[in-house]
Amino acid sequence: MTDLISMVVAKYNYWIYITLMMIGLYAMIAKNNLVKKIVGMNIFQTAIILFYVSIGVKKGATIPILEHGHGPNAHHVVHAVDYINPLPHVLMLTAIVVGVATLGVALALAIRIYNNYNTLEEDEILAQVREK
Amino acid sequence: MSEQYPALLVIVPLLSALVVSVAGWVNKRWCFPIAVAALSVSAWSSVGLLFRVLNEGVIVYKLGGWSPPMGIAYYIDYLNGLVLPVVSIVALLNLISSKRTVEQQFPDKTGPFYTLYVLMVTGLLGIVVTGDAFNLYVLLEIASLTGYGLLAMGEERAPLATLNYLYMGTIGACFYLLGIGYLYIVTGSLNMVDIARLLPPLYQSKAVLAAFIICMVGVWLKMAFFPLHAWLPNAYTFANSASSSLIAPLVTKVMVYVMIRLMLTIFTPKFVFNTLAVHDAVVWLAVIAIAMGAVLALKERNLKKMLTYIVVAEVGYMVGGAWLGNRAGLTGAVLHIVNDALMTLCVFLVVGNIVYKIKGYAFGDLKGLFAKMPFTMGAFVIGALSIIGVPPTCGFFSKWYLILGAIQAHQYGFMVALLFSSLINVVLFFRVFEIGFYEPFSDHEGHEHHPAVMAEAPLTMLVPLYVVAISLILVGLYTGDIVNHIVQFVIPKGFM
Amino acid sequence: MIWPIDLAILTLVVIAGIGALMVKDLLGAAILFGAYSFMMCLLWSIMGAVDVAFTEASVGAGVSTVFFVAAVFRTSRRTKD
Amino acid sequence: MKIIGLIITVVTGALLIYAAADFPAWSDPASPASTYLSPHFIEKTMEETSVPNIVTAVLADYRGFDTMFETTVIFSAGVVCFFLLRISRREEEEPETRYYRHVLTGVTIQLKEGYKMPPSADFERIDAVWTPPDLIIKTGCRILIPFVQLFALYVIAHGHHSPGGGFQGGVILGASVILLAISHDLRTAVRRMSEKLIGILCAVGVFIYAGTGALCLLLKQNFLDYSALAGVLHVDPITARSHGILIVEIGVGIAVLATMIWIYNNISSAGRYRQGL
Repeated sequence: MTDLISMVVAKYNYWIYITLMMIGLYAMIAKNNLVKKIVGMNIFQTAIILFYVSIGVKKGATIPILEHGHGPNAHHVVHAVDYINPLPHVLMLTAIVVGVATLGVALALAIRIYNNYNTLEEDEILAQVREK
Repeated sequence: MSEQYPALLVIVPLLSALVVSVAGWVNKRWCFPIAVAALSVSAWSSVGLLFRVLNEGVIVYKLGGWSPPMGIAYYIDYLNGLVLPVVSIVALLNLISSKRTVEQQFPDKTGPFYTLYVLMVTGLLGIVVTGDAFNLYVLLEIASLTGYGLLAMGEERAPLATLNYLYMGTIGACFYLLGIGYLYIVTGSLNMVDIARLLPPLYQSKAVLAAFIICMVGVWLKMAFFPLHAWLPNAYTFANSASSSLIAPLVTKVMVYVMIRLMLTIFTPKFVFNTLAVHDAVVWLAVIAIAMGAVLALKERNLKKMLTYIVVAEVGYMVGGAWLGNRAGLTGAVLHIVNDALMTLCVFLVVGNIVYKIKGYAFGDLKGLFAKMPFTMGAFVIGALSIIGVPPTCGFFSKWYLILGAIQAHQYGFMVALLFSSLINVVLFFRVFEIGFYEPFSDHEGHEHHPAVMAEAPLTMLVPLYVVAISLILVGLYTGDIVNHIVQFVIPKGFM
Repeated sequence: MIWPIDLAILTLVVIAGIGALMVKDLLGAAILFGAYSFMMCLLWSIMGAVDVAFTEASVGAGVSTVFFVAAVFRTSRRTKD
Repeated sequence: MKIIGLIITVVTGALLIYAAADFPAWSDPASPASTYLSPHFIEKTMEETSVPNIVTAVLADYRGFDTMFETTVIFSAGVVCFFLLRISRREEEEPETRYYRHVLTGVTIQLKEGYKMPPSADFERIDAVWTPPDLIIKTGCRILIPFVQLFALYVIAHGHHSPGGGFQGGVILGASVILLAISHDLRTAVRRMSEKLIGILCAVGVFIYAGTGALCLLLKQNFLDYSALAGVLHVDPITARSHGILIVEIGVGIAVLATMIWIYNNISSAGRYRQGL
């Protein structure tokens, strides 16, 4: 039992990311409103970004910007243990950009659909499609 | 210059997409020639690369001068050496063929259309050429985003179908990204070859297992493998014909390539077929995919939608072939990537020509079409025979290898599914021939014209169509050479 | 890392996320989504991912919310779920 | 659909929780992710690229190829929004009903069928859906916008030494113009930055990035190898890398600035630039 608790505590960031991802995924599949689905899609994407950022965290390390980069104290020895892993941050910058790009395209599509059917509810749209 | 081919392959279309976009604001007439020139350069470099791979073996190109795994590198081996020319040539032929359609459908927006078109080809070529798992994700998103834009311009229902595709595509891409994250957390690397080197001690890890499952589900979503295919038929049917004849031949095939790359390079066959040993289940899934695709196609009364279900069935062929886990099956799957891209292009170009002239693609619109558009329908017959799998067209040979692989692996269910789907294809296409050949042509008011006046598509649409149709036969005739010189080097050691 | 702050933000992230999906008004959903993004940005800056947090603050909490509001303005606020 | 969604979600969640058991402990300095590639980046970045912000160095140099396509993703999103939403010019040039408001008295005049009012200081053109102007908001935003833009330029230029860079700066610059559009109206913002200018700027921004890479190619190095620029910039190869990063960051900034405004314009007006949010 203590093992389980310590595991839950030790990796709580991972549990939060899984929770958020499940929320987002459920919303994308089960919600009826198109914009709500897009909100779910964004929550889903941010959850994955949270996961990547959690990979990069390192105990006892600081942000990945070198101190005294230039100037008289430059070229002192840099120890890898002092700085957080920068690679996941780089990847996630890209992922955030992809997220906002997808959001823009999805909203543009939603507006097109609204112009055609005058509603954003999926069941009402499908009813209109069936009538035609 | 030839040592820079890997860079030129992707960079030239990218730069010219930007130039096309500016040209769209200045003078629309420049867009098309620039796009054609760019894709010709890509096609040229991809063919050049294939010959370099044949002579020298695997090519590594370091981007930014950083050696992998620090930086990003391109790896061109026999597998993507074969797929690259297919992607670039299919895109080029479709671009030339669809000039008239684009001018007809988007007179004001040719600039953005060609920009998106060239960007999409850039994304697809990048996916095929890259050796970095995360870079693949970024390029996947380029190909998908531009694809959503292209597909959504069409009939009234196109935006809704595309939005569904967008949801599914985003879930798929995010799953892939998550899987790569799982691999990164246990190995610390993003380079495909490097991950493969670091993975063997970790084969028993639950994280690696989960990474494999998540990546596979993501890729299957993107390639519309049954039961994740629901988005595909509507998205492709309601789109404009220039876009659907680009996307239908290429996107699913490129995703099959990604799946084979994941199986062979990142996770290695040892993990996929020995440690996991779920290939029987996947092959059965492919059997269901083929059967369902064929049956659903039978139900359709609409040429374009029928073809989209055939695309779903063909995805089942390739996934099943790759998961048979033997030499003949994998050969068949790789060959089928090439053949199916050409076959699908052929039939979708025909649909494009029909839509251009008749403005419809339901079975009722096809009456008397053999008299009205004899050359277009002639090419359709060649494409249809190839999809059915009649020798000497190329479709026969890949199907032959797939059936051979199924027998060797004792997967008789897969063999039966292949034969069943060929039979259904015969029914499907001969029904279309019958309508086109025997029923008299009638226009939309129902007035019968007898005899029908010939109204063939313009020459710019017919020439690319015939290039494709003839290449179907040529690829079929030279199948032996392709297998002996290229495909057999794709097969990993230890495959029987 | 100060764990009470961490825990409070984590809870708020989940609440804002669920709230954005539950609220029966799309404009409210857009604003709650902005709050969700901003909480996420705080979480990442606690974890030392300053560049990512900066980007999320400007993109997720800023521009994305504006896009949502603009899209809702152009369509409708009504939603059944 | 709800039940299917619930099942899929639970299965996915269970798989992920099952896999999380084998992860290295959270924030463990000895995990593979922290010991395999990242020490090289942390220890060598300064000598190889002369950029103290490691994230910037990895973003624009070691993995510069990713970032180039990231910019392309944004660019294609802008083009897609334009392609999907923008109403064609021919349709928009149909005669329209215009509304003018007399500034002093607040009287609104409606002109039908394409009649225009000669430009004068007494009348201002307004949207069909008109909200009264708020003096506080308008003035506040007008004061705020220059400072926002100044900060954005600082973020782009100082990306080598502090968090930030082309992307964040570009978004903030774009947001300043969006703020103008929200506080005044879309027409004011479009007058400042016309659609054609935005469309060209998007492409130019990405072109600066990809063109820098292609320039390296012409100078007989691999694509995006900024050390090839040493001869052009008259500096040593390591400083050339640092300068190369700055150049591409500026390109990213321009592309993102223009694209954000473009997407906003198209979404907020649903493709009809005459009236927007």
